Amino acid sequence: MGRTIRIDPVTRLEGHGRIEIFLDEKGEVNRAYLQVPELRGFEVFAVGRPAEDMPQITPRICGVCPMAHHMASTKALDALYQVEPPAAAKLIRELAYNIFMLEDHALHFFFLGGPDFVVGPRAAPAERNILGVLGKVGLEVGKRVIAMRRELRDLNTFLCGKVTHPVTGLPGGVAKGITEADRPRFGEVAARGRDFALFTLQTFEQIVLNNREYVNLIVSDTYTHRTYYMGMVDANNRVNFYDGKVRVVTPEGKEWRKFAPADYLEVIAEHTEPWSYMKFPYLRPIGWKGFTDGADSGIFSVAPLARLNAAAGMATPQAQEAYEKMFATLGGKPVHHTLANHWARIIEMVYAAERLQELANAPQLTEPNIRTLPTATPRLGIGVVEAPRGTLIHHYETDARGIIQRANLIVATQNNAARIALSVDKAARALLGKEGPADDQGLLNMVEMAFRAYDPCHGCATHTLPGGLALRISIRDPQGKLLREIRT
Amino acid sequence: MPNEHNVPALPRIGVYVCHCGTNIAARVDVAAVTEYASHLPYVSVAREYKYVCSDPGQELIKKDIEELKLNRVIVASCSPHLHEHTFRLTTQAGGINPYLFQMVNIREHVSWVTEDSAAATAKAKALVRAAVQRVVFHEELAPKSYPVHPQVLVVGGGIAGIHAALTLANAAKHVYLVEREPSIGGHMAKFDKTFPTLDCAACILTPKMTAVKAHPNITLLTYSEVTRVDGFVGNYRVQVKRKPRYVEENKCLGCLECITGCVYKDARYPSEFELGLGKRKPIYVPFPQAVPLVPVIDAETCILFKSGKCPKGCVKACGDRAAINFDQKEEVLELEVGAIILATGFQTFDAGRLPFYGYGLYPNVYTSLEVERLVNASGPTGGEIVLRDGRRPKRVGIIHCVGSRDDQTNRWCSRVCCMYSLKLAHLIKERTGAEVYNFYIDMRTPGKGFEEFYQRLLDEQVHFIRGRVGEVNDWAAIPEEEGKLIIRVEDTLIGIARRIPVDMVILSVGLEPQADAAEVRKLFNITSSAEGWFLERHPKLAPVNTFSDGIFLAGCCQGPKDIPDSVAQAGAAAAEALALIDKGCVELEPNTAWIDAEHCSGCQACVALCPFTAIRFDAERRVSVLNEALCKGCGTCVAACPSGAAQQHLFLDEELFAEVEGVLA
Amino acid sequence: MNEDFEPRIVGMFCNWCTYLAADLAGTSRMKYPPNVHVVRTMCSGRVDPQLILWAFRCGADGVLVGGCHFGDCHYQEGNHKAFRRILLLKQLLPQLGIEPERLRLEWISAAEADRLCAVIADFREQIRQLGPLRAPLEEEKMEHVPA
Amino acid sequence: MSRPKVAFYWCASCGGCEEAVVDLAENILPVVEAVDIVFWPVALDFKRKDVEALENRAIDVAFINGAIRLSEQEEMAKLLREKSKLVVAYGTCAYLGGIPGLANLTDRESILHYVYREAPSLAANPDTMPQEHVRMAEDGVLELPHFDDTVRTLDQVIDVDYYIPGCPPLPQLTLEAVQKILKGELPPKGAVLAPAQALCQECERNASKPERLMISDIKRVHEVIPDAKTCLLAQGLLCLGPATRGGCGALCVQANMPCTGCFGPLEPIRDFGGKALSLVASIVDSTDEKVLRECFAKIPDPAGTFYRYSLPAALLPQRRKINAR
Repeated sequence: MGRTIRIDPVTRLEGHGRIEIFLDEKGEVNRAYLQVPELRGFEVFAVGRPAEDMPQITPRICGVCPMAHHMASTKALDALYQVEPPAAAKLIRELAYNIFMLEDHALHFFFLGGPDFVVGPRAAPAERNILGVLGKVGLEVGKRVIAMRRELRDLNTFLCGKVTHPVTGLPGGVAKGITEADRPRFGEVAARGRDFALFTLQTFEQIVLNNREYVNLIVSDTYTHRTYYMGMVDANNRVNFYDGKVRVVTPEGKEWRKFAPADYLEVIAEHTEPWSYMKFPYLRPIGWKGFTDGADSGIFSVAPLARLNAAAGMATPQAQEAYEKMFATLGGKPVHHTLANHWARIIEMVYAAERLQELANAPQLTEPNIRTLPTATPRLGIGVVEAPRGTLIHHYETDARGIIQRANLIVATQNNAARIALSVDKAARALLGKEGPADDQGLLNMVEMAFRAYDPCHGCATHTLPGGLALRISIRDPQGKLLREIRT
Repeated sequence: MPNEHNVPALPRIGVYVCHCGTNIAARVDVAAVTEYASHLPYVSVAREYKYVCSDPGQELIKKDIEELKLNRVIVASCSPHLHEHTFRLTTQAGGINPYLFQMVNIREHVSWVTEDSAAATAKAKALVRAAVQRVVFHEELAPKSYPVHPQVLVVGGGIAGIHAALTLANAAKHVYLVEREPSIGGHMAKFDKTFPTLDCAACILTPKMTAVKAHPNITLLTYSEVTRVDGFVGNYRVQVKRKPRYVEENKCLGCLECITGCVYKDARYPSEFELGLGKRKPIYVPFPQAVPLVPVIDAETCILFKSGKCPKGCVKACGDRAAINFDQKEEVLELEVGAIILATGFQTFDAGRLPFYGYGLYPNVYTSLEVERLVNASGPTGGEIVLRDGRRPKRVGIIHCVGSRDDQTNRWCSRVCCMYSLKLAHLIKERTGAEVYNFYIDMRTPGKGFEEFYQRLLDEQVHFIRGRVGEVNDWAAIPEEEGKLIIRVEDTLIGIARRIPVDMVILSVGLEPQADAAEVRKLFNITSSAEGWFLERHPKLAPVNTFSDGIFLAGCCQGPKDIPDSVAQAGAAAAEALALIDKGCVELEPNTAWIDAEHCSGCQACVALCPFTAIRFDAERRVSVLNEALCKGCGTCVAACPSGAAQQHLFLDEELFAEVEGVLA
Repeated sequence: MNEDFEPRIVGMFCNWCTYLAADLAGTSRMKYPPNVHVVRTMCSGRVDPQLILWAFRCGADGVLVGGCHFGDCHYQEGNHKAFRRILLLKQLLPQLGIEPERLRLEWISAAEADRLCAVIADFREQIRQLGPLRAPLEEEKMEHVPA
Repeated sequence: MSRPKVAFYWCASCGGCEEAVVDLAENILPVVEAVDIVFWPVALDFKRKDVEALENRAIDVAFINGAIRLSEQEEMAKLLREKSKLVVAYGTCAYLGGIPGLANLTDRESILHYVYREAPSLAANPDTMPQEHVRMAEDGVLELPHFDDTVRTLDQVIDVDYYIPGCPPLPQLTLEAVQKILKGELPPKGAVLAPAQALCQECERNASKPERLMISDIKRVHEVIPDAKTCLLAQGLLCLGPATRGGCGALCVQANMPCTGCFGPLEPIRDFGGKALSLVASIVDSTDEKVLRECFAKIPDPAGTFYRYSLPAALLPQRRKINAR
């Protein structure tokens, strides 16, 4: 009775998870669980370390988004020591940060999540990778992608010492400044970056939007959940990655809360399930109502789509244009279709690139004063940034010498954990339950797509060492007997 | 981490466990240790032997090296400080490099300090295993050889220093004799007669003193002190400070007219040499036979120095010899010597520390040294033994062991007090006919003619009362005691407390290390006993050597002794020094460090850390470079070197890590 | 405290002072516990912190470093360097769960055989109180902590 | 001849090492063409069974990054060892344990307790704790793997042929290493494929060192604005360059931050932390205990400072509990 199903492991995501799918008597999906099987305990071994080391220690949570952790940590130190970085230092940080966002989003689109669309969800596995992408878009474009990425990463190597893992963040500033001599280089790359982002947008529109099947897939109920959305915004409620307040909108798109990072505990709480090491954040005032969406459920979502949903718009022209186009195309704000994350991600690339140009031309960028030396006695510091994969929170408490006594980290992917669980379950039901070619690679890859769209990083999410094991999918009969288990 | 020991050519180790008669065997199960050793990795042969250091014992090793093709040797016996050298030579004689040897100390560190045989045996096994693991990494090394300076420095111009200096000078070696006082002679120059022969100290000392002055091979530096010593055996650099005496030695003829010419018509300042019993002028010689016979001007008391105004009678008296030079400045000499003999002597116990003996309280309580001056014909009273008021004492008490054999002060026996007390007793009785009482704890006369001398005094009706004196006071209890000092003592032979009224009390003070012995010890980088006496390398086998090669001991700086012993030891020290410098070169332990340019990070930490400036930074090659000749092998650069580029022969990381692992395995 | 626990102690003794004190203790037939196994270095300044950590790794329950009194170093200031290194090392040990008391630095001159004996006896007792170093590690590895 | 088969795998790592490979950028193409990548979970769809299907030693070289924390990681490492002619520990986590190795200062129990009982963002009075076996009412049993108290280096689990250090390794070093291996120019087994000398050798500030490299005070990075030209260690910042293998070109120092030692020790060193500690203690220029104590108070976390990347490889690789909780 229980059908045996061959499933490939979920690859091409940073970090690991595994999916347990239970079938019912009829062999249809009863419930699918996404489990994250490891825990590293950064918060625990952070205790006893000097706070000023955290910007270098925490990036090792994730080598894909080290800059996000570095920056959140550095901002937490500003708060901890109650220092305001000089203007130049802030500009340099935001510059480095947007370079990173642009580069990381590009990585995802072309190397990780993108292949699902670019090459196509039903393509053979050996195709669905960067090499496949190159095959589709052509080697020339491929080279351009690679060159762009290198240029961007070289800039951050210059700015931050190392691109993985950055070292220049200090409470009250940065260790290294920019001279007028350096400035032009940033301008040039920024310009190329903008062209590149727009090119990526075109590519996406050609390959995806011109393909009815893809669009249907995006808007299909399988990939749709009505949840709250969270993202950081500037004073005008525009998307901002580096600084601002955190805004939450309801499934209807109305502003529900707007809070300063320091107040995150009033809004966010974490729910624990016995079957996963990943904790599931939810909106504390609404409460945990189980794995269900809707306005009554505290489940919320972060990452590109959520950021665009949670904001009133983009702070740069081209991005704003693309922003409007997306919502127009997908039926107005908020968009609940998970797969739209890919589109939103590219729009953010455009914003990051445009913002780069502004920053590269900012007059104060090259001012020599890049450090404000801390004088206050440290106690508590909370720092928040928008990581590529969503809102990232670092929270440190120290003794008077600045030695960490308590640390709390809520990481982007983790904020999406509950919604990802919904997606996986729903996708599994929709795609596995029905009769159909049991071992259709593409079909099963679409299960993975359900959460690859979030570009999830379970390494971040549980602060575990990713790696441990890549995602494993088990199919069990109602008695829980293992019918099939596939893992890397 | 990739860090494997790389073992060189397959080792073949011979292990030799020594019984040392019963010294080791009585506590350690030597057979068991040998058996254990025989199963350790790379051990080709393990033997036990009664005395491995004996000829047959060493033969055994040589034979094995040749026949069993051993390339490593381990001897488990006594301290390496005793026999490491011996066995290295054995190893060499066997035909392999002497440094392919390792010594295990299972006597001093095991059998002699452990009661439990099982524990001792276990410990011995562990130490042997450690050596086996260590010796595997030993390298072939050659001792470093350096030429030695033929000159010798003798510090201290007492009888010991004088004798050592003359011995070496007579062997045609050049000697620098440094004495901090204006004249050589030391304590002996203060004595009248010497026990037990009663020959006159001056008569036997003065000739030697003048011989020193006259000797072409001796540079006499009086009124001088050693202020710095560095270098190493055979190559010491010594800095000597010469205090200005304001009379130029090379011009002065010793006519002493300057002293007569001094504006002060009579001597009014207490004479150091006379222990304050006599007086001197601001310009003076400590005593008539002083060597050199060159006056000293004491700036403290000289009116010219104090007021700037003085007719300068001394200068006039000196006339055209113009030896007097008020502008003389302190002078610093740099000497290079191959060997150093320390003969810095002793000081006498300060009787004031025992108030109940009344010294300093009652004028007629004297120390033995003061009395030496009183009985001395050239002393303040011209040899007249009189009390402070000039009266002749009718009854004299001599209290032995003052500041000796006493838990409150010094625990040791000063060795000479009994005999000099007897000597003084004899002289006093002879010259004054007074009744003399000796208060002693034990009468110690172990020496040639000593016991006979004691008998002689008994025959001379000198009184001997056995008992430690409780108190000296002047509280007369009966008329006979009026105006006398009462010595209260328990006569332990008849078991009653006694009061002995006397006119004069002599405190036979003991011998102590010099007040500045500790500084001198540090200056010369030698060790000393807890009491402060300089420590000989071995109490029996190396009694005049120190742990610093090339530095030897003579006389009382090493411990109380009488004149014959001091002189004998001085001769021994001279012989050791002679043996060292006559050879012309010294061989040093090749335990120097080196820096492997392969791994040197050029961080330069070692440069500042080296105490001997043996390391410099080669900016060209961006690595630190170590000068082996300057390296003394402390290894502190090795411990600090963050890249492991600095290493030390005989104490390689591999060797030490293997040894630590071995003692614990 | 386990009554029959006999600590394993490594002595790292300077050739010029503490090692000689140990020799003197021997020639003077003084008695002290056999727990200390001596490794000789030319100077306490040669004692590399790595060597101390190695000793603990190899199963030492305690390490006793013996050097010359300040001012007496055969090599001027080697003992000061040892002092600095061990001071900082003692700051590290607790983080690795090792009581700093297990590492002891003593200045013992060649003449102080009696002090050496006293120190060894005292150190042994102190380590006996602390208990074995390695054993707990082993046990911990085995014990399964229920989640 | 057929192209050499290459496998990449990650154990307990952050993914930074994979990025380092991707950072080969244009250079990745010739490499990709030159080799036949048979396994690379993070970037290509291949399955464990594909590896299991291979002959023993069929893979020419396997690059494994990340430390070992889980049984799965150990299994995978052993499988790859069996199937590969050469195994390269890629990156500092595989080589020395890396930052995750700091977990050896705590233990599983404390981690679980803090994360699910004490973390400030938990729901009020949290009662759930992840279980290794959970019976779900409707579905049966869900399992979570047991993870270990101890983080281990790769060579504590399998035999390793070469090491490529760095957190992450530099693309250039990676490329050189790969080319060496492809060309069959194999260095002695156990070699670390990076320069034999320390960072100072390639640091332009080395020339600025004073005559005597002694420091009178130690500074924490946030306390001072160091001069951008002179040696940071000489300025009292704990730059571990002298103890750290070179090869990165002193990137951190160029950014005016001290080296924290991610390339690990040089070949003769047995314990990076112990040696780095010895260096620092040695150059503090005081004989006064009080001064020294004040100075060392500026090193509030010796373990985290000197063993930041190498605790699992240290002589004492894990915290020992003095009194069990």
